[in-house]
Amino acid sequence: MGDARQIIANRAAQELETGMTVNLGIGIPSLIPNYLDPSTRVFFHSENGLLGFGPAPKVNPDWALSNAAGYPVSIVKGGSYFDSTTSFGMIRSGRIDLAILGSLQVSCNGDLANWIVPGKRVPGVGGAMELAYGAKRLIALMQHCEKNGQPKIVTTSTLPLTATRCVRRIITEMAVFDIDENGLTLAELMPGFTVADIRNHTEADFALSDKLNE
Amino acid sequence: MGDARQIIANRAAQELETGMTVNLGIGIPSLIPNYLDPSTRVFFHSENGLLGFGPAPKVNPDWALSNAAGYPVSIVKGGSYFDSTTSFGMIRSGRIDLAILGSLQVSCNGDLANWIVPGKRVPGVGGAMELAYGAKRLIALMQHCEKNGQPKIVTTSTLPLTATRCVRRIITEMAVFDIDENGLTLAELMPGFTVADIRNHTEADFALSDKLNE
Amino acid sequence: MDRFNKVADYAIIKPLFFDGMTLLFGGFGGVGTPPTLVDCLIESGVKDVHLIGNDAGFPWIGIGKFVCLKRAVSLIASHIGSNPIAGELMHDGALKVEFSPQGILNERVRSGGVGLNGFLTEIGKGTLLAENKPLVTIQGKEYLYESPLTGDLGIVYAKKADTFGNLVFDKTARNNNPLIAMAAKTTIAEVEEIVDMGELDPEEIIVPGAYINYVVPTRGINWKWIWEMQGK
Amino acid sequence: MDRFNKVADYAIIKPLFFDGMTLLFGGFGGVGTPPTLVDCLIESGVKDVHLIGNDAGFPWIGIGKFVCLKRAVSLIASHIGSNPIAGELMHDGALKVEFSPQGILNERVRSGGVGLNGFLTEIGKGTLLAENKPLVTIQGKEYLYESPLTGDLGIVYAKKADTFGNLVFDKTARNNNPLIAMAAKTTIAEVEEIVDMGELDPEEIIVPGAYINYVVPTRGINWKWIWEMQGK
Repeated sequence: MGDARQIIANRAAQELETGMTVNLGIGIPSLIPNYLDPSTRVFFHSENGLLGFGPAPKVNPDWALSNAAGYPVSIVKGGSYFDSTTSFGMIRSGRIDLAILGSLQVSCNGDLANWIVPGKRVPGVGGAMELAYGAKRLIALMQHCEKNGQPKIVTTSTLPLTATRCVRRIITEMAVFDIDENGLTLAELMPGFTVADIRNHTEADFALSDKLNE
Repeated sequence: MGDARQIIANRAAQELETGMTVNLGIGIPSLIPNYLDPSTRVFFHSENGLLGFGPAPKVNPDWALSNAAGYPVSIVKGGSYFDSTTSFGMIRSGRIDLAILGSLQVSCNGDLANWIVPGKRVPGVGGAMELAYGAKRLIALMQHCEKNGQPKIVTTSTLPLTATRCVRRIITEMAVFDIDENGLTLAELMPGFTVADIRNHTEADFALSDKLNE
Repeated sequence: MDRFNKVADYAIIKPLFFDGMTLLFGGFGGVGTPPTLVDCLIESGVKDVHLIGNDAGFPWIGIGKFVCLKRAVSLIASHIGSNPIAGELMHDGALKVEFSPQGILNERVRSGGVGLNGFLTEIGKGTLLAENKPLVTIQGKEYLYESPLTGDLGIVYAKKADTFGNLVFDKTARNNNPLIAMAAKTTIAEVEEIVDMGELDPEEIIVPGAYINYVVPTRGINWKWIWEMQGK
Repeated sequence: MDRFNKVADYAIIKPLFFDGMTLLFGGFGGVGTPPTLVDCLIESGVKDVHLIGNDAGFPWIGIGKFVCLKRAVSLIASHIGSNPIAGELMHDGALKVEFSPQGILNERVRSGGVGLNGFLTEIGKGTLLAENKPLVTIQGKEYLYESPLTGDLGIVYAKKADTFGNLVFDKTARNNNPLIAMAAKTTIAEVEEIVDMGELDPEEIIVPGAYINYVVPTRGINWKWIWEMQGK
C-alpha cells in the first residue's frame, strides 16, 4: 500500500512544470516534492499564508514557519507571507495553476468527494472546496480501489461532495484518467496494468485515449 | 464669511479629546487642526490609507505622503500606512471615534446631505456615506444659512441624502445643536446670538437645552 | 484607559472573559494562537463559550487545550481533524460544530471585522455545507449567502506591538490573526515584544492599533511539534 | 513567458491595451497612479475604454490625462471633483459615470479580485446610489447588493518589485493599488526599483507576485501639486 502511494506521487510529480504556482493537499500529494525533477522550478502555495515554501530545515525547525499540514518548511527566494484572506483570494481567483488533492471518490463527470465519510470521522473540509473551485487545474490522487476492492472512480459519488465538475485528471497506481465535458477517458496505463485490469476495477464507464488499445 | 468658517472650526476643535481617532472631512473641518489645543493628542485618520498624520512638512513635501484631500502631510509616531479596504474597514466597523464633516443641509432627525446639488456640480460621494454610517460620533459643520439666507437646518432635507439619522451634533457660526431620538435641541449659542436669532434662521423646530432660556 | 498605552497585565484582562461569550481566536493548527491568553482563558474558569477560529488546534496546543475541558459549547471552524477530542465531543453532542470552508470562514470573519453584512459565493454550492444557508439569485444565477462573524472578545498573537497596539507578525504565525483582530468588540494581542510608538516602520504594520484594545506580553510559546507528542 | 522574470519593456506591454477594454487603475487623486503606464495607454491610441478606479485624477495627473482625451466611455469611481473636465464630459453625455461610495468601491474591486461574488451592505441605503441596486433580505432586514468588479487589464504603481512581481508600496501611494492588483485578468506593475528574488523581506511584501503578470520600470513621477498648477 505504501508502494502504491509512492507510485502515484512519482507519476503526479511529472504534472508540475517550471513557473507554476502549485498547491499540494495532505496525504499522497504531500509526497510529490520527493519525486520532483530538480530542474522543475515551481512555487508551492500553502493555505496558511505562504507562497514559495521549500524543504524542512534539517535542524531547529521554526514553529512559526510551517505548511498547512502543520509541518516545518523553509521559504525560497521570492517567497512571501500573507494573511489567510489573501491566501484564499489567490486560490479562488485562479492564481493557483495546479492543485493536487487526495481523494476518496471521483465521479466520471469530475465531481470530487474528499472530505467526509458519514458515520466515520468528520475532520472538516479545510481548504478543499476552494481549491476544487478555484485552481486552474485540479488533479485528484487516490489508490484505485478501497481496501475491500470497491472502485473509487464511480458513475455517481456515494459520498457527500467537496465540489462538482472540478477534477480534470485522476492519477492512481493503475492508471491516469482525463475528464472533460464528454466524460472520462483512460489516458495512460501505469506499468503492469492492462485496459482489462482497469475495466475490472473501475465502476464508471470510460473512453480510451487514441494512444491506447483494448 | 471666511470669519464664520474660522469661528465654526474653532468651536469644533473643542470636540476633540485626547486618545480619539478622528476623521476630518474637506472644507471647514480641515481648518480644525489650526485651533486644536496642543495638549489634546488625537490620531487623525485619512481615507487613502493613513492613521496618524501630522502637519505638512515645511519644505519638500513628499508626493507619496498626502491626505485624502491631496495635500501633503507628515506621519506621527505610532502612525501606520494601509490599503483602502483596511481604511474603510476601520470606518465602517466603528473604529473612528469622531468624524467631522462639512454639510449642505441637516434635517432635525439627523439626516445628512453633503454630496450633491442636483443640476449643479456633482463631484461624487467619496467616503462621506461610510463615515456617516460608521463613525461612532458624527458632527456636521456648516454656515447657518445659504448666502441667500435660506436655512440649512431643516425639517426634511430638500437635497439627496448622504445617509439617514447619522448626525449627532451640528455646529454653525450661530449655534450648536444636538440631535437624538427626540429630535433637535439647541445646546449652545455662539457669541453674539440670541435664541430668537436662531429661531429666525432655522427652519426646523427645536427644543432648548436646560442651560438656555428664550 | 490610555489609548496610547494599551499594555496590560493578565489581572487587567482576566475580567474580559465571561460565561457564554463568543470568542474569536487567531491561529492555524495552533501556530499563531496566543498561548498565554488561552491559559488565561482556562484559568478564568468561564464556560459555555462560543468559539470561532480556523480549527480546534491540537489537544496540547492552541485552543485545543480549552476545547478538551468541555467548556466550549460551540465551534465554528474549517476542520477539527488535528484534535480527536473535539471530534469525540462533537459526536457526543457536547460540542456543536459548524464547518465552513477555510477561506470562506476567513472572509466571514473579515466581513464582520470591516463592517459589511456578508457576501455571496459559489463555494460549497451543491454540498452538505450549503444546507441551511440562504440562496440569493443575482441576474439569474444562484449564490450562497455567507453571514458575517463577530464576537465579544478576540485574542491574537503577534511578534511585536507598539504601545498603541500596531501589530507586526511572524512568518506563517500571521495566518488569520489580522482578520480575527478586526472582528471582535474587544481585542487582546499577545506579543513577543513591546516597543514604543515610532519604533515600528509604518509600512510594515499589518494591523493598525485602532483595532486593538489591549497588548499583553507573552509568557512564551512552549511549542511542541506533533511528532514530539505522538504516543504521549 | 518566464514566470520568474516578469520584467518587461513598454514595447511588450503596449499590445495589452485594446479598444473597448475594461481598465482598472490604481491611485487616489493621482497619487499612486502609474504615470508611465498612463502615458503608454495614451500613446497606444486605444478608445472606448471602460475605466474603474477611485477618482478621475487631476487633468494633468493620474488617469485624468487620459480621461480628458475623451477615449474613455465609462468610469466607475467614488468622485470626479478633482477633474472638472470629467464633470463636463459627464454632463455632455460623453462619459458615463457610475458613483460608488469610496470604501464600497474598493470592496467591490476586492470582491472581484479574491474570487467572490459581491457582498451586502447598508451603506447607501435610502440614497440616490441605491437606485438600480438589488435589495436582498436576510433575516427580515434589507441590504443593498454590491457587485464584484473585474477587468481586462489592471495597472498599478509600487515602490519596489522583485522579478517575480512581489510588490512593496510607498506610504499613501499604496491606497487602492493592492486591490486593483488582484482584480484584472492581466496586471502590470510600474515600479521605482526592480530587485532580484530574495531581496525583498517576505514579511514586507504587500502583493504576492502570483497576482502580477508584468513589471515595468517607471520613467519617473513628475508630480505637480495642485497649487503648482492653479492658474495654468
